[in-house]
Amino acid sequence: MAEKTMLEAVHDAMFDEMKRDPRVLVMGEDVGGGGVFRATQGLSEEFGPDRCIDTPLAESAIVGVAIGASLNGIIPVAEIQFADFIHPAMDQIVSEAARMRYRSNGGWGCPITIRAPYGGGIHGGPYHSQSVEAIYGHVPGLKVVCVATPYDAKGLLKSAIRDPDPVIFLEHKRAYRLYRQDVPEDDYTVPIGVAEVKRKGKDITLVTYGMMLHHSLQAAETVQAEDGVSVEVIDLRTISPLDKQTFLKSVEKTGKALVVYEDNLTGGFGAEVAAIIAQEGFEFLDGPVTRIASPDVPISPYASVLEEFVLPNPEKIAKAIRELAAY
Amino acid sequence: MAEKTMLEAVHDAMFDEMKRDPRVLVMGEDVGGGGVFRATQGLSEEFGPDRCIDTPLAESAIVGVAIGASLNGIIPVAEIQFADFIHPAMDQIVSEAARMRYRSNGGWGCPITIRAPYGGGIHGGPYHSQSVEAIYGHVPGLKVVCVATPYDAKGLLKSAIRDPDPVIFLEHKRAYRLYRQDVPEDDYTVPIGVAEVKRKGKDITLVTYGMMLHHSLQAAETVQAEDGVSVEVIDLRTISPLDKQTFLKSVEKTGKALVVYEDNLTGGFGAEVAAIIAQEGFEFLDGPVTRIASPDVPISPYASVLEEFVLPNPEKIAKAIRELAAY
Amino acid sequence: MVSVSEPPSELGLSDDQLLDILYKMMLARATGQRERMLNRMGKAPFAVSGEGHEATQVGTAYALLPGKDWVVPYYRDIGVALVVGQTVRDLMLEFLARGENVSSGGRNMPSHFSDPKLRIVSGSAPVGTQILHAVGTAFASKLRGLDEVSMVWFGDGATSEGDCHEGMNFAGVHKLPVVFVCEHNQYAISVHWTKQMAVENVAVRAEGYGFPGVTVDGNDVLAVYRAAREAVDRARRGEGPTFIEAKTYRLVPHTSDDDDRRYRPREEVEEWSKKDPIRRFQAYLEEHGLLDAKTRDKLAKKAAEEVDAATDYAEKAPPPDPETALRHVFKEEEGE
Amino acid sequence: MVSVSEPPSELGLSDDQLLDILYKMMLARATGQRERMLNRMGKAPFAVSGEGHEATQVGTAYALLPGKDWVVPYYRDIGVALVVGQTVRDLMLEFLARGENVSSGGRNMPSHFSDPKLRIVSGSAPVGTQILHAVGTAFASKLRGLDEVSMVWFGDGATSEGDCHEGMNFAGVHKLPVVFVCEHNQYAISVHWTKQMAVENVAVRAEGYGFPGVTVDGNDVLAVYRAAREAVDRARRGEGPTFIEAKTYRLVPHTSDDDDRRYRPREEVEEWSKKDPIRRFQAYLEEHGLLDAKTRDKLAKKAAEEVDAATDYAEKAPPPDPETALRHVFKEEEGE
Ligand SMILES: Cc1ncc(C[n+]2csc(CCOP(=O)(O)OP(=O)(O)O)c2C)c(N)n1
Ligand SMILES: Cc1ncc(C[n+]2csc(CCOP(=O)(O)OP(=O)(O)O)c2C)c(N)n1
Ligand SMILES: [Mg+2]
Ligand SMILES: [Mg+2]
Repeated sequence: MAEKTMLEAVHDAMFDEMKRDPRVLVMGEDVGGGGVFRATQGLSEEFGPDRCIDTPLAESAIVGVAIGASLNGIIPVAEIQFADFIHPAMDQIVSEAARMRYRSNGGWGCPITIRAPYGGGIHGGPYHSQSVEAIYGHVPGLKVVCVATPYDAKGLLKSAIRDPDPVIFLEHKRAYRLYRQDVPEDDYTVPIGVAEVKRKGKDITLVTYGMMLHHSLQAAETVQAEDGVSVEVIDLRTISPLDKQTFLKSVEKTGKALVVYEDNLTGGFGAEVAAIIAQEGFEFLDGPVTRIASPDVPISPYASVLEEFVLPNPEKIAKAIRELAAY
Repeated sequence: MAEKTMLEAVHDAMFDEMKRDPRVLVMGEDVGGGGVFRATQGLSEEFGPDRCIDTPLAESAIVGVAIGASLNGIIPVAEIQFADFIHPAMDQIVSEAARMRYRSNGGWGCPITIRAPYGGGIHGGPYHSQSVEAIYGHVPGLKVVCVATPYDAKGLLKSAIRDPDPVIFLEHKRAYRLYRQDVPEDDYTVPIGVAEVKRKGKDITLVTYGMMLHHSLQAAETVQAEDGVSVEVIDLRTISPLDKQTFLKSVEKTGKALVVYEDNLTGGFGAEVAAIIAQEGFEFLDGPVTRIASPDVPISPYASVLEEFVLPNPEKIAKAIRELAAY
Repeated sequence: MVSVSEPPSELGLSDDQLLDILYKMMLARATGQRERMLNRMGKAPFAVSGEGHEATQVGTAYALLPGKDWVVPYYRDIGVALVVGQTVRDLMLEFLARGENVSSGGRNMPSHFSDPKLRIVSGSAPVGTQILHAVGTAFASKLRGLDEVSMVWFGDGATSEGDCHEGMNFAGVHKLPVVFVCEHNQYAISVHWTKQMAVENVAVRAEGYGFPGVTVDGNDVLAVYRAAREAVDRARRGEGPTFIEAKTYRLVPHTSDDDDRRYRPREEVEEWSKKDPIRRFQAYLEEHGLLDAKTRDKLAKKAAEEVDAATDYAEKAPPPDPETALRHVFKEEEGE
Repeated sequence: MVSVSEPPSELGLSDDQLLDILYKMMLARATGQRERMLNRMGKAPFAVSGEGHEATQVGTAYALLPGKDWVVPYYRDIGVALVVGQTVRDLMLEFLARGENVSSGGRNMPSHFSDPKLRIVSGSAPVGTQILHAVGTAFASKLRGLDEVSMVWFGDGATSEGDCHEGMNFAGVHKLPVVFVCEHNQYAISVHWTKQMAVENVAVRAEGYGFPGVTVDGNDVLAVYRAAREAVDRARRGEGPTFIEAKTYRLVPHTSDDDDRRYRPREEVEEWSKKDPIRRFQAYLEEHGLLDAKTRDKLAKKAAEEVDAATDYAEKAPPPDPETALRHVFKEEEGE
């Protein structure tokens, strides 16, 4: 077993799947030369330029062509260079990929994976920092994965590529090279739609995903050490389909729920998590279902001081934990 | 005062604003001939084809050109023929219109209104029935209005046109000709960002908007008559900025909250309303924050039996009210 | 405009095929007419047909190998669906949103054709999106080394959408085996083509993508067929895409929700009725001694009977089970 | 390709203007170089410059009436910003994300120019979206009867986006006073233009929208200026849009995040370095007796000083107040 970054894990998953299944190919802007993050490094050399395809600069085409190709025996992994640039492909994703199976009564399927690096904290300004999971997590017919660790990234990307339905696969940019983790060389998958308790605790249930997982774990350590508050940290990993049992079970135990996400507060996916807890976990609750997220401004302004002001971080999360614990 | 349908009220608001301010113009597909719903009927004749402009069939262009024109002294009211076809304009709306002011530090503003008929229950199938408010209600820099009555439609559309920032103005298609209501001929506005209690009640707070307002009012009458349950029905009217005080105040009184929306349950805008109640109204709650919405399938399949199965209606709402009342 | 004047034999079509072409045109017309009638009778909330487009639809689709080539139509393409193998019964089941219908089981609006075994790709309503899907199926054919051709149909209005550009550009760069068919009926609902584009022939755009564009008389079924045939052959030879602009006219309103008197002068509709592609092809066949009044009436009767039988069947077929509304959002496990 | 060989007087530019053009090119170069240096020193997380594009940027922008015409640049357009009136200080304040910067107060990435009083429209990062904004400003000019011209700049890669098509089509239909400038530097990051389009000259697409397209040597500032001048005059006369394709090359990596050695052979970069537009224009001016070594050095020194002073100022300027992150999401009330 080797230690890998999340970026390497993403690369390896594509490499393995292309090796395993000749129908799998990668397409997107600059992927042929390895991609701007180097996630597709070497794929063109290994599998030839016909399986690692530099497309024209046109996101709607990337997705729309992938859809068509997937109807004809290809399993495309389409890369959107930054999640911020997925919007021109919105119609193809929502009207087409997500509904192909439903509208044809199961006649056609659309086994595509759309990878997109997302998230802030990297001085990317308002066009290289966005979170887009709430948009797609709301669309029936799409599966949406938000990975934050090397192990999960490899296992979930393999599941996504093998999935018979369209998967939006969001990789948090700041987690790309954050740390290394043991990642098996062997074939393994992590199932789509299953959350994981990343830290056990008994006082508060903290539900999160993406980069906020790491900030939350750090905050949990801090409050454990400084305040003796024990926080259970749940990594959703997939936001659609949503594994609500895992967090409801935890809230049943702790009685308190904190939902942490990086996206704008209003209408972010954490609202859905909070709403489920407020309905289905109501009887367990000993305190308000609390949300920590970015304020409702474009994420994120470029200047460091502004970006830091906007994004949630371990301190802000720890503060919220303390307040909720004291409730 | 004349009795008007909501469709007529929408028409009149545009007519009046075009009369009042020569900078206002209407643009979109087929608007010159009156539009597929006849909302722009006669505007071309009255104000000339240069102020009621048939555009090419290209939604991104409709919005993008409107943005540019708005920077140069024009106040465009852009029509998207059906909200289902707004997705190709997603990038222009989210990346451009919504952020023009923020990214230029207040230097530029983008005073456009984007009108789009939305919603189901009209045998429109999955491409003439969608609700899109959750997508845009999540985007900082946009105001989002969802109207359901003639009076509000006229007053809010005038506010939208006069607003210095981009407004997504969603008109529920099924409410277009639902009934007539007294609508003043005189100039009046309804402020953006203010909810209205459309029915007073004391046992349950029902928060809704759009066509579901009418279904909810009907359900409220039924349970009042049949079960003696008194429901306070709040019409959000605007979902962004969201007037949370009005519903929180009501929940403080009733202790129970039911959120009703037509869109898919998961990640619909009602999740945000429920999440706010679960956090800021937690102390008032005597029961689970309950949501009634469409299941997570494309809204809506075409066949009547399927459409009826999917969409919330007065019976489904009444059932939920009874259950919550009995909690 | 390319127009056909030579004898039919030059086109490599047998007499039977010529009559079959005529029959498919008549059948498409009869089906569309029936659907509009059923709509007016209140039996279906919506109807959209391609009356007037039959030469364009049948002429292009006829150049394909059904079951092998990829068919990516839009909502007006009853004629296409029939040529590549859908039956009127399929169409009527779809029109009346019956559970049995192969296209969508009552989920999609009528005339949103789909049939996996015929390689008819399920379509949506957003105009122009299907263009990219056809580029995608063609891309897969090329990558997989298969000599399939993809053909995609769309209107003049659709050419304004970004997806049309992105699709043509992608196809040009990769020299894909795809044929773009623009059914140029001069209006996008009420919007005249002169408000849609500043060029007389939109086919000239193909040059900007590195492949040929041709403009044909879309009411001349053999001219259309010849252009399609050349394009399909070219594609199959690996020489890349072709854009075919077929100038035609819809003889009826845009859909059952439309009143075309608002925007089309009656004289214009009159004028084009005289150019009716079916009557025109009949006259041509008669001229060449391939059709007489008796055969024509026989074909008309046969079409009417086929439509009657299909309508009867579909009217009796049950609507979908309401609970099916929840199915097929994702792939179901076997046996689910 | 159109290329200029005639004496400068033919272009209607005074000697002072010619030297000013050279100076703006040198200043753009010096600014870009300084920004990249500051980035390497760790003083800014990101830099993107237009080194190599100076002839294209300065030559086109020089045809505009600053403050009257609408300027819709993209992230590479330091040269455009300087010609229409931004100062190096403005650029450095933006580059270092200082609170005082007029473009965005530290919110947008560097080189996302904006200046309402100069009519420079604030840009975003999504490629090609600004094309529609320029069509919109031009549309407003036409509707309002104002003789303003809008000019918009973008790369070769941007031509693949749907928005580029939709914008050109809209402009063609409405015959708008807009000039499209494609800075064709042959790459979109690492993707060579041959994977972006199947035509030698993308300017041919203009014909499909009903207006002229011209291809010019983008390293020949006077050829560029002449093409831009004609396009601007045409637009101002109400004759509609023009598409200008300027073939050029970026001499440096795409941005500070890019390593162009991965995809560009060093020989190719070498080759293009020899065609450096600044040295080329200097040689031209020397040939025509309008520049000598002394003046050239003086201009270089002046540019360096201007950049130094701007850098000093900007480095001392404070970052934005963190709380300002919450402002200007919507219009603020007066006095807020
Ligand atoms: C993206 C999108 N925008 C708008 C519509 C509404 N609409 C349906 S058909 C149509 C006109 C299409 O015209 P054209 O492409 O010429 O095809 P035709 O109907 O004339 O055959 C419009 C505007 C739509 N379906 N999709
Ligand atoms: C919609 C979108 N997709 C992808 C990107 C990432 N990206 C930034 S610049 C660029 C290449 C642009 O190439 P070109 O238009 O030729 O301009 P150049 O940088 O060469 O001047 C890409 C792909 C983006 N900014 N926007
Ligand atoms: Mg048409
Ligand atoms: Mg380039």
